Amino acid sequence: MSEALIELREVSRRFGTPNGALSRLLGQRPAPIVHAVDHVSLSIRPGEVVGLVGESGCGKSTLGRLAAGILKPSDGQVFWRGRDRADFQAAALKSARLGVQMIFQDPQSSLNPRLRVAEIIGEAPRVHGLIGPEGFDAYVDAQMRRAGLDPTLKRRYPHQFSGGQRQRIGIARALAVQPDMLVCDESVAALDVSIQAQIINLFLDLRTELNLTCLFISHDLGVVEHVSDRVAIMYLGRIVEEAPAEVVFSHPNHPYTQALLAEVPRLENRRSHFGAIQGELPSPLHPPPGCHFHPRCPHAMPRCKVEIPKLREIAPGQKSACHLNDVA
Amino acid sequence: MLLWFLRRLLQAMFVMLAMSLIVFIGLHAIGNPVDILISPEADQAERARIITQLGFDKPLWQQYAYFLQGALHGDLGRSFVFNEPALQLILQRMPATLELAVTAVLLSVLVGLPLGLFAGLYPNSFAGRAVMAGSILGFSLPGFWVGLMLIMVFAVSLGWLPSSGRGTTAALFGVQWSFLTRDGLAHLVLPALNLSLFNISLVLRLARAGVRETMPLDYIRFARAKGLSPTRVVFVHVLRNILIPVVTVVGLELGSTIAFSVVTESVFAWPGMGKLIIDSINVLDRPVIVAYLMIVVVMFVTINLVVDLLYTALDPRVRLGGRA
Amino acid sequence: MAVLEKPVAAPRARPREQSPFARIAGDFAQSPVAIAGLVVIVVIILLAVTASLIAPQNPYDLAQLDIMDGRLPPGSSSADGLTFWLGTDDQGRDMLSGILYGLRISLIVGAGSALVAGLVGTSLGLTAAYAGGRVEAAIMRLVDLQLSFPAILVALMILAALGKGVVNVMLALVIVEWASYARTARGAALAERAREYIEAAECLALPKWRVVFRHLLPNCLPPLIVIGTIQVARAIALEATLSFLGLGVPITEPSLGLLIANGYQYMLSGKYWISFYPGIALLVTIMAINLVGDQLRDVLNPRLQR
Amino acid sequence: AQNVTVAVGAAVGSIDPHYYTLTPNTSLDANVFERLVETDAQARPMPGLATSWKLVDDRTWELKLRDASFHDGTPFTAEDVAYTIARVPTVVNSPGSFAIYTRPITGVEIVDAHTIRLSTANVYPLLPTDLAQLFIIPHKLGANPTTEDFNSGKNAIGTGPYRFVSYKPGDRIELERNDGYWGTKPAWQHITYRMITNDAARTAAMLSGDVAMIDQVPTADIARLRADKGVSLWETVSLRIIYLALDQGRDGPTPFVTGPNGEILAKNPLKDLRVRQALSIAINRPAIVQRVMEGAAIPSAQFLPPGSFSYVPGLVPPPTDIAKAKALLAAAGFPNGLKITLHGSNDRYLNDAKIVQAIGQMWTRIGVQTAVETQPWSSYAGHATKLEYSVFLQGWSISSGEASNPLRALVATFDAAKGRGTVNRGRYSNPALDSLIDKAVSTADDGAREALLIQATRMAMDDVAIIPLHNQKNTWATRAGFTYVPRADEETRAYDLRPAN
Amino acid sequence: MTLELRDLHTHFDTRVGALRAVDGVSLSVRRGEVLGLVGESGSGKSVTGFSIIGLVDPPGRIVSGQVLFQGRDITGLPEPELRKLRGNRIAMIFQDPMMTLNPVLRIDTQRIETVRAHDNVSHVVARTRARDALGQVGIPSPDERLSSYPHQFSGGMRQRVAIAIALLHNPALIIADEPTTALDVTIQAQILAVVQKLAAERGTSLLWITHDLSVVAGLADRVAVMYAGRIVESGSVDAVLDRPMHHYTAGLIGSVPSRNKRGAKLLQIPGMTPSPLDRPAGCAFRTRCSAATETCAQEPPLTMPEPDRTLRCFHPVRI
Ligand SMILES: Nc1ncnc2c1ncn2[C@@H]1O[C@H](COP(=O)(O)OP(=O)(O)OP(=O)(O)O)[C@@H](O)[C@H]1O
Ligand SMILES: Nc1ncnc2c1ncn2[C@@H]1O[C@H](COP(=O)(O)OP(=O)(O)OP(=O)(O)O)[C@@H](O)[C@H]1O
Ligand SMILES: [Mg+2]
Ligand SMILES: [Mg+2]
Repeated sequence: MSEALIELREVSRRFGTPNGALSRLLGQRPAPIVHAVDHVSLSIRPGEVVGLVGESGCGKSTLGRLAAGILKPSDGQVFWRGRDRADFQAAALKSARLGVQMIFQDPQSSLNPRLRVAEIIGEAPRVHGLIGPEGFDAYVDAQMRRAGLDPTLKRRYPHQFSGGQRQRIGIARALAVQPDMLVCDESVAALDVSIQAQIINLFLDLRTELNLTCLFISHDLGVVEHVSDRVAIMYLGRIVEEAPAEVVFSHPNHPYTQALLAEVPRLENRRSHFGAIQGELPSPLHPPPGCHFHPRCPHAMPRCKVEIPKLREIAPGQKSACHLNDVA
Repeated sequence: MLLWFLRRLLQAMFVMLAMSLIVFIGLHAIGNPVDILISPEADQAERARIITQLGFDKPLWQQYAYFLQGALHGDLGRSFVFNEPALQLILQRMPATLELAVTAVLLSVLVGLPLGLFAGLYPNSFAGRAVMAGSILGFSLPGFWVGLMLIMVFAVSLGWLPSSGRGTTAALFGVQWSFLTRDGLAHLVLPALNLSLFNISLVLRLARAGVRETMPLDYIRFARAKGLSPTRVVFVHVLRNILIPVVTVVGLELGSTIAFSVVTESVFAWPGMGKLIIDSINVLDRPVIVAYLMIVVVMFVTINLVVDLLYTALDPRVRLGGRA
Repeated sequence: MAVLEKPVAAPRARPREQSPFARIAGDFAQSPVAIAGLVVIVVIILLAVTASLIAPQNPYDLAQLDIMDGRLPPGSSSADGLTFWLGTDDQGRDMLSGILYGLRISLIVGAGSALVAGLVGTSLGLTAAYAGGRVEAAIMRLVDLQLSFPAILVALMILAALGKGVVNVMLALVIVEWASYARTARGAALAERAREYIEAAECLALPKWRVVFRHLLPNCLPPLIVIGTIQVARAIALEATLSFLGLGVPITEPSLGLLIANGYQYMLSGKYWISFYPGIALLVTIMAINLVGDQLRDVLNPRLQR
Repeated sequence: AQNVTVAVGAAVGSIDPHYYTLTPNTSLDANVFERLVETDAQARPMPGLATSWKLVDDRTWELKLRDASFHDGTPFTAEDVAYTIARVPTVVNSPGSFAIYTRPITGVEIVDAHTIRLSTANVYPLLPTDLAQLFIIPHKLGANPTTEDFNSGKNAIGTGPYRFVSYKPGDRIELERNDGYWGTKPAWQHITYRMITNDAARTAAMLSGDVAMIDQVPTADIARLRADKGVSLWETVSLRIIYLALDQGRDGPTPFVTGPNGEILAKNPLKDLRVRQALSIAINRPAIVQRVMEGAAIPSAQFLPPGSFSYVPGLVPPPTDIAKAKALLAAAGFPNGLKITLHGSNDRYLNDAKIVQAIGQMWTRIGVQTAVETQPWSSYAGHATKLEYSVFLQGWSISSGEASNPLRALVATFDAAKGRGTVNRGRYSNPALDSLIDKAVSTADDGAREALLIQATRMAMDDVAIIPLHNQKNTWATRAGFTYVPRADEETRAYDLRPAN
Repeated sequence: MTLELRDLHTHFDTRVGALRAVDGVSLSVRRGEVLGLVGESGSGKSVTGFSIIGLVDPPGRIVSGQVLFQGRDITGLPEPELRKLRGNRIAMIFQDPMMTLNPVLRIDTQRIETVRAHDNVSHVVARTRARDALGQVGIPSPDERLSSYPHQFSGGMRQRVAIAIALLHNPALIIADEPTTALDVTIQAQILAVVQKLAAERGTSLLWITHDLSVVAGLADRVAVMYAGRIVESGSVDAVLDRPMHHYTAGLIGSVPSRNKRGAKLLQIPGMTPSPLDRPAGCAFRTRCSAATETCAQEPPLTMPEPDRTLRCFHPVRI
């Protein structure tokens, strides 16, 4: 196992609820806390693509933002190339931050509508001195071409592009600062099937070309299965299972993973009988105690209600957090 | 709740403190009340006597300290002109202003909201555009001018309404109100209209913008897809939504309407606080000005509180604290 | 079928190289009323700028006035043959000249104070939104304080402390107005701040000031521009009110507002022109500004964009 | 009609007749309370609660009191007079104390219920004039009656033709006829005094018939009201003089007068009589009266209007003479004129801002480039009091109706100890004039005193101590069918309003 | 036949010209049948749905064609008549469950008003009916839930509430415009289960709009593929998904990840969807089609290569 490029060690991130009129009304009373990410450990080796799957609101994006350094963890540490990111000093911090870039879910809102494409892509390299003023145009052209965009369009504004092209602009912007790692936060979710295929192909190309490390966040299991080396399954702020992709899709261990896989609609399954895990996604404001999944779990035991299961290695390379594994 | 209330109170106190300080310094900059107040007939000895009596011989900071001392005991000083407690003077005049301002705000909602709905529902119709253009009149003509026009048309030429002043009043809860009598109402109409013109435009514009933003939303389409009548869609689904910004803004405007009814009150000889304050400013009657501003601050804070509560009542979403 | 060799061409129907400005201008041109408003504004500005060249009289020069020409109805002529097309005021000032010069002052006062208040208020509002915490609380309390302070008192204090004059009137208006900009800017910035492009900029480790002024600010401009057009109008009207209360610009250099205020007392006596014509000029000006502002608001509102 | 509404243009601030020497207050009080000495419409003394007064010796006055009774039925006696005189100086916080009128009185002696003797320290011929300012209140109010109790009506007990009913500050005062009044019965059962301070609103109230009478008719509306058949106008020349004060206190440069190119002058040109004369004769007073005041004033060259005690016969405004003014300036060493900033208030006197502008026009024609600056009284007054201006507009209401008052207040040398020159804000000083004034005020004989006052007035005016502009006229408007007696002292009395015929 | 569209054209008048959002759509839905309508974003699926219930707002309008509902043409019906159908005989469910319910009105208000819009019943009766419908979509303890506000529900629950509202009057046709796109797989499965049961038990017809082929595969009986405002291919699910005849359909199926080798590049359709303002004449797909020839510049006719199957293509995919 080569050394991890990035390692999240027991990171947590909590949010207070936004300051609405009522919470103002309630004043100083301790604001409800969301444990968006709850003691999560995850390490990613150079060149690896890790898929992160989970229901909406389970904390995938927050984890991605923690990895990208946009958010600071409330607890825990993030190690970048073996060093705690909290210890970095100014210049090193900057290069560490540039080392991980994020590609956002919504190609519309992640581009500043008032900047031209060339500025969007070229601003950061210029500001950080990666290129001088004279090399600007050539550099931007190269970045655009690499992302599959026609450089003659660089004087346009984001709104003049289609969704797929906008996502390419986002990719070009991220790659322009020559990162080692990308966090792709549902980067294809907003796109059409046919465009989605184009963007996934672009990722696959870039990955081989630049040997990029990737944290690939998605709730589309099909896509994750296709691109990832390793997959982590998240439920309400915690990672419940983590294993190489083939293992997860062939031998899911955690009941949640199993349910998830059972319900993925597939082209092959005609007139299938849908009958889902019952129960609603619990509110992250008031997560159930013990194992978060127990209210919906068909195998729940009394112990699940009180004790948080640990994420343990249950087979080589496969980790799962479920008390059932102790029983078996 | 209590904590929140205390915090609001603290904020209000802070603002009041800052306000009183600014007023002391500001009024000092404007001029010396002595020069204006003291009767010109008075000779130098008489002047000196009054100056000491009113404490103007002391340095400003000392006068301020005295004021603070009094304020802590609920005494905001006595008016130089009226020789009555400043607070009492203002409270005496408050019902008149409140009544005027509340009527004006009501009027602005009653007139502005329907017009705004109309203009929003038919943005391209001639009438819709005309309403919008007309609404500009509401804030482009100086209030004093419009006020006089109203008097000229409705009182002098047509003789329908009295030209100025407050009419017969009747007591309610121990306070004199004019909206309880016919004569009082007649006197109220013109000044309230004058004062509400700006707010009518404001509400109208807000309502229109709200309709324009709400109409294309999915839930309005869904309501229509359910087969609801247009009336229900507009007056239940759309209206409930646009009421939220309207209430917020109208609430805040009620505060400024009260605070700035000065011009209307002077044009219509309306015996409210606004008239008192402008007269007091003219003679630098400091205790009255300070007390007035204190009350305005308290009023602002109270109104903000009520608006917040109303907001919570109107928009169930804020209960969770998460405004999308 | 590799994409890399063949960059995707843009969809053909998209108009070429259209900047947001060009688009806004295009959309703006949709409304003939707004265009008319814009034309009126341009004409008014031209009239104001060239007032000294086209006005029959210099209404600010006491030597050119004669009270014996005072309060003449429109169309009368003076002893030395000057025709007063819109009549004269009580000082024998030609109303037409007075309006032209007054327009200039009103526009300078209105636009100037709105601009300065806009700059100050916007910076404070953005700072509040971006910095959050104590800074935000302090700035917003200041806004509250300002909003509960009667404009007239502010103006009186400023004018008393600094004396009369156009600049001081503007200063007073700035102090009265900045708070609404700060509020608006903060509101807009709070909404924009949550957008992902701000996160993207932070992720790219761009300096803070750059994020605020290059990314945040331009996107908060639309509501500010709209507030701005309204505030220009409000400032002009407020200046008129200050004049009415004797706190406006110097009496010998009347603005539109002061002309109206001066004519106010002649309204009942039938000498309508002293107040009426400046009133019309003020109305037309503010109407035009607001028509343009209304259209701008619709054009700048992304939700209403086609 | 038994109910009549009167609109006044200035707010009544207090019902306490001894709180503030302010015309709006005294004007209202005059309906409820009475004074020992009253004044007629032309401000000449006449019997009030005192039927007669005479000097028993140089320094002692004896007054015979009328048989009258207060609103509550208690008879009016000498005790009430003594009580009133004692109370006046004790009113706290009074910014305009009536004590200036009682201070000369050093002794009070009640001879009998209807006779009282007042003694003064010096010879003081003006005592009756002072007493004409003093409202009598009943002694049964006891020690330290408060202003609030007057406002609430508890203490508002006088002997006047109307009794007080209610007071709504800033709005209205209701009065009821006093049926036990000793004099001619008032015409109206019920009077409502409304305060409409906004000029246009007041005129509108008149035009719309909401009120039967207004005071302070705005000059702009006089023509219109005069043309209206439903309205009658009543006017009289006022005791208020509008004048320009000139800084003569500074020897060196005065702040707002410079050479024609803005150069600072070593010497204060206003100290040169020729300059003052030039400025005065440059002003076309009839034009101001006619165009700015719309006839509601008379051009003036002295303090008092014709017909007053101590009016200087033949002292009329100099004819406007631009050539002569220029010549005088040149003679004074300013052939190219001067540059002056003329200051004025804009909310204090009738048309004050317009007057200074008009003067600005006129001075420009003699080569004095004039800038005009106006301010609200609240800040103007302070600057004027601190003597910060060079040439500035002032007004003075001559409450006593004779020249000693303006002479002492406006042109006598400023002297705090002697209480002289209290509003001499130009700091004009002329010892000869001072002694003349001193002599006049201690001359008991009316004829001799008038001669002295005339002499003093002439001296001040010849020296252009101030530049008088005009005497205002006071104008009232009533609906047709009423008559009113216009008063020179600006007081609005419901008593003087009667049905025509 | 519950619904039949005949050559429907819906256009939007824009500044730059008429935008042909729906450009000759013909399709039919039988009683109790689920028809999946798939296609790229912007291909006109939603506009087709809105055209059916007459909710195309200006500047849009139905230019020509017929909407036959239970045999009756409803395109020209006056608004009050249409309103009688809407929510009653034809119901619609929208894509975003967060946005379909009015956030400031209580759930029961929004449901009761729907009952009372079509049936003149008392408030109490309406309330009971509303509650029963909630139970049908599997919301536990509907009594308590009725008086909540939408924000107190999760997305899945809201979508079920919306479906429950659609069910209130036992409609003959439900138009579902991507109702599960915003939801998670587990919640999506719950919704699909409800819908499936419904079609089976009540004979309600469903027009299920989506761009997710996998969902269509699991749910629908027949599928219609839309491209650039037209139906390019339709037929039974098995036939179309297993043996696509239009090149666009084939490309779409080919780009689904599970059809490709793991980690390998996906098959993809080259190029972009043409702008609806500026479509190539003839077959709109020809610029991206590998089999395109000059013939394709002609309008491809609607053919019926197999029973119960339609196609618009000159060069169908050969299997
Ligand atoms: N800035 C924030 N302030 C407060 N709460 C937040 C914030 N960001 C995220 N949360 C909360 O944290 C939880 C996890 O959010 P996150 O965006 O990471 O979820 P996600 O898995 O990415 O969901 P999705 O699939 O919808 O994007 C949610 O409950 C969300 O409401
Ligand atoms: N109100 C409108 N004004 C102008 N054009 C519109 C309007 N509504 C839809 N369109 C256009 O009509 C075309 C079809 O839109 P429609 O919403 O039906 O697409 P869709 O297939 O439902 O796409 P998606 O999968 O993104 O929902 C699009 O090009 C769209 O831009
Ligand atoms: Mg996310
Ligand atoms: Mg759609």
